[in-house]
Amino acid sequence: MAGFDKRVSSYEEAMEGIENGMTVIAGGFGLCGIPENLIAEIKRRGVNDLTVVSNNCGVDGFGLGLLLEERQISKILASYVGENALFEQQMLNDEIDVVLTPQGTLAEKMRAGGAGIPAFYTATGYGTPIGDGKEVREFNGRHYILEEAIIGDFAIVKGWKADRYGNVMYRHTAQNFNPMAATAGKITVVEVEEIVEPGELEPSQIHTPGIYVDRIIQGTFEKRIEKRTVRS
Amino acid sequence: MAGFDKRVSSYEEAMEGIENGMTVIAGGFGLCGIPENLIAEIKRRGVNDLTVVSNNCGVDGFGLGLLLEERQISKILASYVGENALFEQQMLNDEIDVVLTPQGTLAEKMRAGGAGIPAFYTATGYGTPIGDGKEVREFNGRHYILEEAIIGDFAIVKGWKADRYGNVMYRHTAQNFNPMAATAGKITVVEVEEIVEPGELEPSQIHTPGIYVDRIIQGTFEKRIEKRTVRS
Amino acid sequence: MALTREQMAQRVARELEDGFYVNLGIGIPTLVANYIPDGIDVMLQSENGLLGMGRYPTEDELDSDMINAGKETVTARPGAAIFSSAESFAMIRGGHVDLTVLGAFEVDQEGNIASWMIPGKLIKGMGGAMDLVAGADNIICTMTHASKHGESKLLAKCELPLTGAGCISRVLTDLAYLEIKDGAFILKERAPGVSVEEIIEKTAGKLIVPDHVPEMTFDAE
Amino acid sequence: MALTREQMAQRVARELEDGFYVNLGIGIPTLVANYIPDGIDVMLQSENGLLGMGRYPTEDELDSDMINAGKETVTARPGAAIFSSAESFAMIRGGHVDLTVLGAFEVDQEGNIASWMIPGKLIKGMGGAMDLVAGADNIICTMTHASKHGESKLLAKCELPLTGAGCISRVLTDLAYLEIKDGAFILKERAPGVSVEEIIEKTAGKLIVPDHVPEMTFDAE
Repeated sequence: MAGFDKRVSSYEEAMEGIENGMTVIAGGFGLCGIPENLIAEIKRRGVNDLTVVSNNCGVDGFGLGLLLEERQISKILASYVGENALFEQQMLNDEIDVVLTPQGTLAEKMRAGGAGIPAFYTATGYGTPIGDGKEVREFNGRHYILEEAIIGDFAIVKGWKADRYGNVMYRHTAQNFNPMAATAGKITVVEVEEIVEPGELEPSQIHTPGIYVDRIIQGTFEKRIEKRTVRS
Repeated sequence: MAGFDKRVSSYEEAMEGIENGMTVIAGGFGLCGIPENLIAEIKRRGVNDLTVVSNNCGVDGFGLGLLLEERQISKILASYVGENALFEQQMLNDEIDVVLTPQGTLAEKMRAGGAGIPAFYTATGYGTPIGDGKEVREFNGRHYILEEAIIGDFAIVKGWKADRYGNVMYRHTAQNFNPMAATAGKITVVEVEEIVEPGELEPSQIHTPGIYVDRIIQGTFEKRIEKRTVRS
Repeated sequence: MALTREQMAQRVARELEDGFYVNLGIGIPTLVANYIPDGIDVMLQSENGLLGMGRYPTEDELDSDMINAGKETVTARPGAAIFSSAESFAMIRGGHVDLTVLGAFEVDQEGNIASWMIPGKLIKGMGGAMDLVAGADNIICTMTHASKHGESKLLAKCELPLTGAGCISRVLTDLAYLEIKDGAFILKERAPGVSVEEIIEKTAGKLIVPDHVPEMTFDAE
Repeated sequence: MALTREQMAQRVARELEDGFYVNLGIGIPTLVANYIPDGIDVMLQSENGLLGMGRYPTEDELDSDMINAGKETVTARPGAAIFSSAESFAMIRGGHVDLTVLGAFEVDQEGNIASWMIPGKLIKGMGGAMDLVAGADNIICTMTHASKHGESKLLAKCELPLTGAGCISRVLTDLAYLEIKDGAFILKERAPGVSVEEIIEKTAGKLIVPDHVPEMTFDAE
């Protein structure tokens, strides 16, 4: 069964092949469900001129913020880039090219990339700066803009449980962008909290079928909380 | 909690409001996962001139075949209409307008309808009769055709377990077209084998979130097998 | 007297109906959840993939894998569903959310809204706001009627970059509740003790004032 | 001697590689699953939403909710995944399936395929075939080389309505294994005892015949 055993034994092996100038699609929302160790490995490798596709860009000193610190990112597609002072600075200095993309459009662009849909129409952003230069088309009396799919050289994903075939389940709202990211990488790497035996995951409850996944690694996670809100 | 209690107590109530000339999107693949009692109720009501969107059209005497018998369907979008002698006859006699639609395109048209995507591009059908009259467009050197979303006046869906909020899980390959159908009805009716208490379904394992569902009913099912293949 | 943030949330909460799926934006909209009327149940949608958002967690319940769109730790109520961002925005863009409440910098008499970007100042991004306004046909905008310097935020035409075009039909400000229709704001209610004249003065867009403009009432707390 | 259906399946099975995700169409392609070489593991995708299709069920395992794309009752192997039709065709259309094997009425030297419709005869529909040929860049077409009346099915240009345009690069017939490239069929192997002359005679499209065309070999069974 070597053919479907996608486990790799080190983070170095997990990110083997990543090169300067590549496009990396990352799962996660805020700091929730981010592939924190895969990001750290990208930092360690020192590759640069990366295009990153991710809803957010981490915070100073954690998540994708690590790659900002090292000036490894030259372009980012994201819906929200607040909460990161270094990011602001690089954006204002034009050190980084920021393509702000509505959150739903970003999710759909990833899904489309994985699903062989090269482009789709959406009302989101019509009549706003996001629609500038994009084709506008009317369907049933309403205006929509054309948005194109995204594919990454790498997709980096954070799962909860997986089997060695690469079938993945996500935990609670750490799911977010991860399932779409997983479909849209030429090479998809998933890090998880636990690797279980094939058959332990109920087939109809698998969020990401293994066909999308190239490499899988078990890691340990800090899972930092961005806004700790509790009631007494 | 009356507001989210979507249970109805009879099949009559479940299909209340269906009228002649309406579009009905149905889940199911072959005879697997079909909303058999909702179909029977449509037959009972005798509404006609229906447009049906479904991968298949049942068999003689079961599933959507019942509506063919009663001449209730005037148009159907489907990918495969074999296994049904009556259907062949009605098609050859031009009694029914058949819009053959590739299976993946059909699934995606339903999903798009539910997801506010009015149209998308796909390579499926380019250069074939399915592409005739449709816009062709090139992305990255490949040709794609434009396909539009589908929305139904009613969507009829077969689930396994649901809670009264309309959260639904499907069983095994009875999932098939049901989740997309559920999103694409102006009124979505789901019949299930069991209704459980809210909280019994693990939130991240729900296939169809209740927001898509208007009515839910518990039924009993024949679940006929189309091709019984066993090994000894 | 201009409404407090709490009063604004209270007034918006009166627009809730039993069985509504509701998306509440950050700020005043979030407070609406505290004023859901008795006998009414609503299901809160959080666009990071949670339908049926519950209360903040206790220390024991705290879970880094359970957050809302504001990145706050939350809980899920019984009967909640959790899903991907693509599914979440399928719901939103597909018009399945019954009511969206969100803040704005400006709205105009054509129903345009500007809420995400002030050129020259920091641009944090639109997050899910553009999808929410494009997908919902039932949006309430909450905002102050005018800036600290007295400049109206209810304009003939938005000056800031838009979040969405022609998508807003209801606005609650600290001074008034208004509807937008046929290229005009229609004054429906005024804050307690706020005069129609003050509202007219602070509304730059076309304003239609009916003969009678009822005053909002709030229970003493 | 022309290949039997079983030999055709055996020959196709040699194209399988360890770790391949494979979609097998109805007919001869289905038989391929019986000839998976030792030491090679493949995962069968069934387009109704099953990745990791297993054997037919025993009487005890029989379950009306577990079928394949041919509507036959099947089982799922350990490590299988089950999903919606939209997800299934996302995989297919997105090019994630490594190998697709399907039958055809005709193929032509441009890689066009006709497999779903014979005008005037019954039209059963294309099912998932159009998605499969549009999504895969790795397709093997299995078919008889010529009709019962000796008419070639390997044409300069397909005469029947197409299933897909320019998408076929490998064809296994009962007489030969061929590749399609730059507007021609290239004869790669011939069935045991079948002459190059017979293949030339029965191929209507442009055929390139290398100096040496090896004969396929099959183990005695």
